[in-house]
Amino acid sequence: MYWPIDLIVLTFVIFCAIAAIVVKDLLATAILFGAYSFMMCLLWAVMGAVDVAFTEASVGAGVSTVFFVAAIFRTSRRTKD
Amino acid sequence: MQTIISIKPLLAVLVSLFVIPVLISSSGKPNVRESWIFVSGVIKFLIIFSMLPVILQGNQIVLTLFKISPGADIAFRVDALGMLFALVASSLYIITSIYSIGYMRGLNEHGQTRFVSFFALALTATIGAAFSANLLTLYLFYELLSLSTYPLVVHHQDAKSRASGRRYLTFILGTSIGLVLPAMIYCYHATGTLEFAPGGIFSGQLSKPSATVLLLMFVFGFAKSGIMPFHSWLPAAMVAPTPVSALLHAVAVVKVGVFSIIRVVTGIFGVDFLLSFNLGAWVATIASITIVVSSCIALTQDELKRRLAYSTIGQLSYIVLGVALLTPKGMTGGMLHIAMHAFGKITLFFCAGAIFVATGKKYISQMVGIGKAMPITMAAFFMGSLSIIGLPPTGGFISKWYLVLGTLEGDHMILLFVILTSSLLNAAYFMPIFYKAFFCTKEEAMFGAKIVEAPMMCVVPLVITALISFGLFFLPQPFLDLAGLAAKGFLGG
Amino acid sequence: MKFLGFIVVGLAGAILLYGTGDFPDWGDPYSPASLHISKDYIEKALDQTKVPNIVTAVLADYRGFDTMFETAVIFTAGLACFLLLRDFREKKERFYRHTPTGVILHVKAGKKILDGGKEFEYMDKDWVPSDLIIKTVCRILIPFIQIYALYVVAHGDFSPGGGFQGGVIFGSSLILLAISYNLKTLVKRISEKMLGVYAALGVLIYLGIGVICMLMGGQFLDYAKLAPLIPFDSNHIRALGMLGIEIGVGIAVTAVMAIIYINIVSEGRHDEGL
Amino acid sequence: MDNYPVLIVVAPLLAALLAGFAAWIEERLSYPIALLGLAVSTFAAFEVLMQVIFFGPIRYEMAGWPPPMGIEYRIDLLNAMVLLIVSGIAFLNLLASYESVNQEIGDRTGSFYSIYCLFVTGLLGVTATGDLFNLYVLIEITSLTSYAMVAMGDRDRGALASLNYVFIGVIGASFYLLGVGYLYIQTGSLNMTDVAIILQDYHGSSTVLTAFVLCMVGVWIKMAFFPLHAWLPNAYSYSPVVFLRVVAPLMTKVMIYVMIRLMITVFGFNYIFKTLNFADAVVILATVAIIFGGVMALAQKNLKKMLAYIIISEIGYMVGGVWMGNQLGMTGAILHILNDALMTFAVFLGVGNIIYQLKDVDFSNLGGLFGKMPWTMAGFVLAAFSIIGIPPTCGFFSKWYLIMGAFEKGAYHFAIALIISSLICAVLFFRVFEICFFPSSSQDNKQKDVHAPGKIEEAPVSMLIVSGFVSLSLIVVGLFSGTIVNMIILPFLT
Amino acid sequence: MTDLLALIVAKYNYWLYVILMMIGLYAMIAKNNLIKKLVGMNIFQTAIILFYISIGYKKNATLPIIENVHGTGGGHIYAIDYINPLPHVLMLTAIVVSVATFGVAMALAVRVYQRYKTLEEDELRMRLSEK
Repeated sequence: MYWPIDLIVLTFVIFCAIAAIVVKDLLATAILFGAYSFMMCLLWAVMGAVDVAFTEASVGAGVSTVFFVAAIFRTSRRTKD
Repeated sequence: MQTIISIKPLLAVLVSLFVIPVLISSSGKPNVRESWIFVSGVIKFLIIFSMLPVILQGNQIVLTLFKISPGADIAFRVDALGMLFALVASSLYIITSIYSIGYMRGLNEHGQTRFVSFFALALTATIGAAFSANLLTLYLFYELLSLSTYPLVVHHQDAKSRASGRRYLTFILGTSIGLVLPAMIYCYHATGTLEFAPGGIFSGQLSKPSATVLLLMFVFGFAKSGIMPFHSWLPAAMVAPTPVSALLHAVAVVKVGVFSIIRVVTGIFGVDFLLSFNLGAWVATIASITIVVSSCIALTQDELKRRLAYSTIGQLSYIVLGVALLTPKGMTGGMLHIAMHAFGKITLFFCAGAIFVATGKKYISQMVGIGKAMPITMAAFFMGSLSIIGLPPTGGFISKWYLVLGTLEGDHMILLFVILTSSLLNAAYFMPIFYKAFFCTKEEAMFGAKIVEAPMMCVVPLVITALISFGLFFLPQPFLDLAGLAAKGFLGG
Repeated sequence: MKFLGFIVVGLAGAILLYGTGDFPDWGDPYSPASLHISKDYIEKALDQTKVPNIVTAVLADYRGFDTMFETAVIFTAGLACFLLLRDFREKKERFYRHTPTGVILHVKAGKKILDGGKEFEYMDKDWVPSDLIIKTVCRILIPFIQIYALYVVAHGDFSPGGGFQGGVIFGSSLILLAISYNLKTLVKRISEKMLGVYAALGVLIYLGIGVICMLMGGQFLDYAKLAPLIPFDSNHIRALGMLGIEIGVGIAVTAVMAIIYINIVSEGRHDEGL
Repeated sequence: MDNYPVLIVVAPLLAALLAGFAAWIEERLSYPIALLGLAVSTFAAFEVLMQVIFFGPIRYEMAGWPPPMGIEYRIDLLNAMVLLIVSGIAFLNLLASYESVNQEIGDRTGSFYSIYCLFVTGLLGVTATGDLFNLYVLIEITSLTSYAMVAMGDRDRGALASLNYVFIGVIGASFYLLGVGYLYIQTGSLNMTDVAIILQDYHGSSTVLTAFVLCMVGVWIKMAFFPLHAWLPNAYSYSPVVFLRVVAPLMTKVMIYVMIRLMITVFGFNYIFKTLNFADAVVILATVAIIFGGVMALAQKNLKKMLAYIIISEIGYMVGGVWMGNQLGMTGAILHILNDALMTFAVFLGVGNIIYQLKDVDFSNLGGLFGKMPWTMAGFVLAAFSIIGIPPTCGFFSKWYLIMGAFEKGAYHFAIALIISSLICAVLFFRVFEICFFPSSSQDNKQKDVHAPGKIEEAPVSMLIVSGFVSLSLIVVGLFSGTIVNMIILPFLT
Repeated sequence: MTDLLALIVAKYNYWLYVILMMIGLYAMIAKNNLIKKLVGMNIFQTAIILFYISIGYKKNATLPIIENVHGTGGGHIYAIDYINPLPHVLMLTAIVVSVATFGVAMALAVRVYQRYKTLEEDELRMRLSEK
């Protein structure tokens, strides 16, 4: 494994994580959270955990985000922080 | 001395427990219910009485039920002291059950089934405590007695009984959990046993300060004995119906407290141990203070039952005092006083109840001239108060005689003085009642010449107990022998 | 709260960082974690189970018991969402469209609800008219997604994937159907009852295989004991057992994903949603 | 039959699934299915306990793989006892619950029974397993089911209480998982006995220390040990009473079991009490927990909330007893697992019966209850005595051992806290009794004769029988606690 | 200096997981919005998964899927050539658990919103104290 890739992905992961919890719109949070999950999935794939990465891609970036959006659809996208 | 294994103690304890379901199921039929109580009381008494000869020969009856951990089982052991106490309690239970029929029906009280059921439970606990072989079993029945008495104390279910019930529980449960339980566990931890042994269970594990603390924890912890400053539950508990005050708060409950103190002093610490640290003096001092102070307070009480209650507090401390003397005569006198005081005091309570049933009066100031209206009751009252004061020809004289001998034997002049002073005080708070009842002018009299005795069921028991008090002066043998036997056992041969 | 948060987080972080001090280096092939049992797994799994994907072998066989409870967790989640959200009451107001004319009727609370008539179509409150492209694209895509999902389930022994991933993908295809058409379409195709039954059935397949192994005289989930039942390929019996449970997992996951989605998006009314 | 160990767990899981089926096909079948499943489980647990007592610990290898590679169930005296407690109480509770489920849950009883069985499965699995990660998965099953159940109760506040419970529960489980990760990185194994053997060489490692702290914090959160208890009162008081009756006695107790298991089997006493030295600090924390729980309970005006704080206090008993680090304290703690489970169950059975009739257990509602529900209250009183610690009920005897343990260690503060807690419990319960014994003030005005015998409005017979049975068992267990200690606890500890 | 660099290279993955975990935990504790808390919870869980995956990684090793099964390849399989599969297995389970929790939590959030019409904690507290 080429370590710069690892490092870049890691940076993205942390960036997405912070962004997801500071952004002031829940729908944006949902999308950033999806991105976070996808970055995480990449990271794991890089580390050779293909099964886990596959799962995270389908669950974290896929279904979870859908649940998230569905819940926001039924509640509200407003957030104070 | 032989040790006999027998199931009799268990039977004696369980009789009044097993009768409870029967009582509940016959709650609609008062006559059936009452006869069951009577029958169970008699059976109980007979079982206990049947063990008397064996005990008088100096033997012991034992029975182990459950092994909890080594040295602390649930077990029964009948010895002279336990026998003495059980005999008093069970015989008075029969008489009280007759009396309570008259009293409860006379006043048309509510919840009679509940009342008699918890009464039976309380007696189970009393006999259990009397026959306990170790501190754990004793504690078990002690707590059972506290709890089963609560519904009796708050029987009236009004604001006043609520307050009294609170005070009752605060003192009784608070001290038993807060003081006795840790002290008991500490004893077990230090020695690995809780069996009552004639010479105590300690052999050099305790220093003097810790032994003192432990002893005081026990003495104050068994607050049922009415030792000051944990005495104020007893006057409060007088809101209960009179049969409760009579049997439980003059005999069973309070005597279990005293009995427990005797057990701890003789069986856990041991006479020699206490003598070596001179700890008896502590207990004797506390008891003396209680005697004098409570007698003085009794003088100021106008409500008859409260005055009797303070009198009881003082008399209980006689027993503690007698045992704390740690001399043969003193201990005999103390233990004998369990029986003598019981018969005397129960008579007085019966009388107070009879007066209440017949006239509705509770206060002494309202009883001027009552002797003319209720001659039998007041005659019995006279007899009872003589016994409490300790004058012949009543049983009370004998126990007090032994107490006085005990103080002389131990050369405690101050204690002798205490006993004599308090006897005077006793006379001072009892005699005026009697005097006002009979010897008053026409203008003062609050009652007409018509005789208004309470129902038969009330009067007969109090006459019986008064006669027994009288008879014990001439025939104190069974109790005296038992007390002497017990004292001999505790003093090690 | 923020301050407290900082303290707690700082404390937790400090503990965790302290713990990393004695870690073996990252990627060290001789770290204890890589030597003890994982060595056995890598070296023996193919031999013992005939499954080349070691992850699947460990997941479904060596630690198959874990995976059974993992499936039970999924089942629990579905059940929980149903219990929490499902609302059997009728919705108060509804919208109907008269197909020939395009007129929209708003039926208010307590009014009679139109039903049956072919001209009237029940529609969502937030209905958006122009969805033709989306509908068509999704209609083409969904079957492929589903076939892919089946492939993932079936090929889990040899490549990344397995029952769970396949199930999620299959479930996603159902969700896609609901999003591209409307929720009604999905609910009509697969009724709530079927989803509930499938969810339980999936776990039951897993558990059932385990119990059958037990009845055949082995330990729970000991696939080798299934050999008498499947006489034709006793060499690969463990692999077949794994396939069986993967199918069970797939069914359960599919159903549960759909249940969760439907309940959340329609607040438990199963009528309209995204 | 050799498969009893796994049957304990599989039977309720199977019942959960079949009940889930039945919920869609014929809802009335769910109840008998669930009942049958739990009955089988209880029977199996009993058989296993007997086997363990007479023939020593049982190992059961899942899928036939030998331990470090496969998952094993390792059942010794301690978990055999806990298994029987869990399955027995769950079964009895279900037996008593038919009417209250119909009353409280209404139109989705089938799913309710299913999730109930899943919850029990989780608890049983946690208790039986010998694998660290398997434990995590099963903890999550119990947690997920409890989240759902808590939200089922109070329609208004249940969901919010449950959501807060989710946050805390996830943190707890994740800490535990992290701890397992730290253990794994150091040892490379997940099997408890295997890990324990390897760990002996790593006693000085900071990783192991962190793993231990993380595991303990995780388990403490799950058991609501002070100061990590904040989720419990709300979560418990808003959940439906049927669930409350099983979660309150079992959840915390099973977590105590997990703590004991981790301490004894995985990390080992030598590591915890010789290498590390914060046992004293934990005992002090337990002391604070006991007092805190009691004091907070005093401030409550609702029976459910009051009992919830008493549970927090009881957790302090057990944690303190375990961390005493001597045989007596440990005996007390283990005995208290049994006793506390039984007495909490008994007390909540009483509460359940009251709620069935009154819907609400605010103190203002309880007036005159002794007259209305004499049998329920009789059971309740016995349970309360046991919690206070009055002999011969079982609560007394475990307290006895705990205090002895405290004396032996010289932790007098803990002993004093236990005594004070007994006193506080006495105050708490006698306050309740007083309210129930005296006619309520509103009745005073309406009825002229307050002493007129009130109409008896008892709970259904099935509930009464179970409640009576459990309450009497408190005395029986108390009287035979010597036997239990000698047969189960002491052989386990030595 | 080289020591430090070596330490960083050897451990940075673990440190980053700690940072991620702290972000998640902080969001769970300090955020006001319930959904934000849920996101924090998920970040927290994925951080743990990252940690486990990091445990499993081996330098110069390949995926834990054995090649040449059908061919003649055979031969002995050396553990050092394959990445540790066990953490992957565990984390598959953990992901499943986390998505299940996430689903249930979302359902609960919807319920809370149905009842109180808000997801902000301070507003919820106000609603609760109003009653």
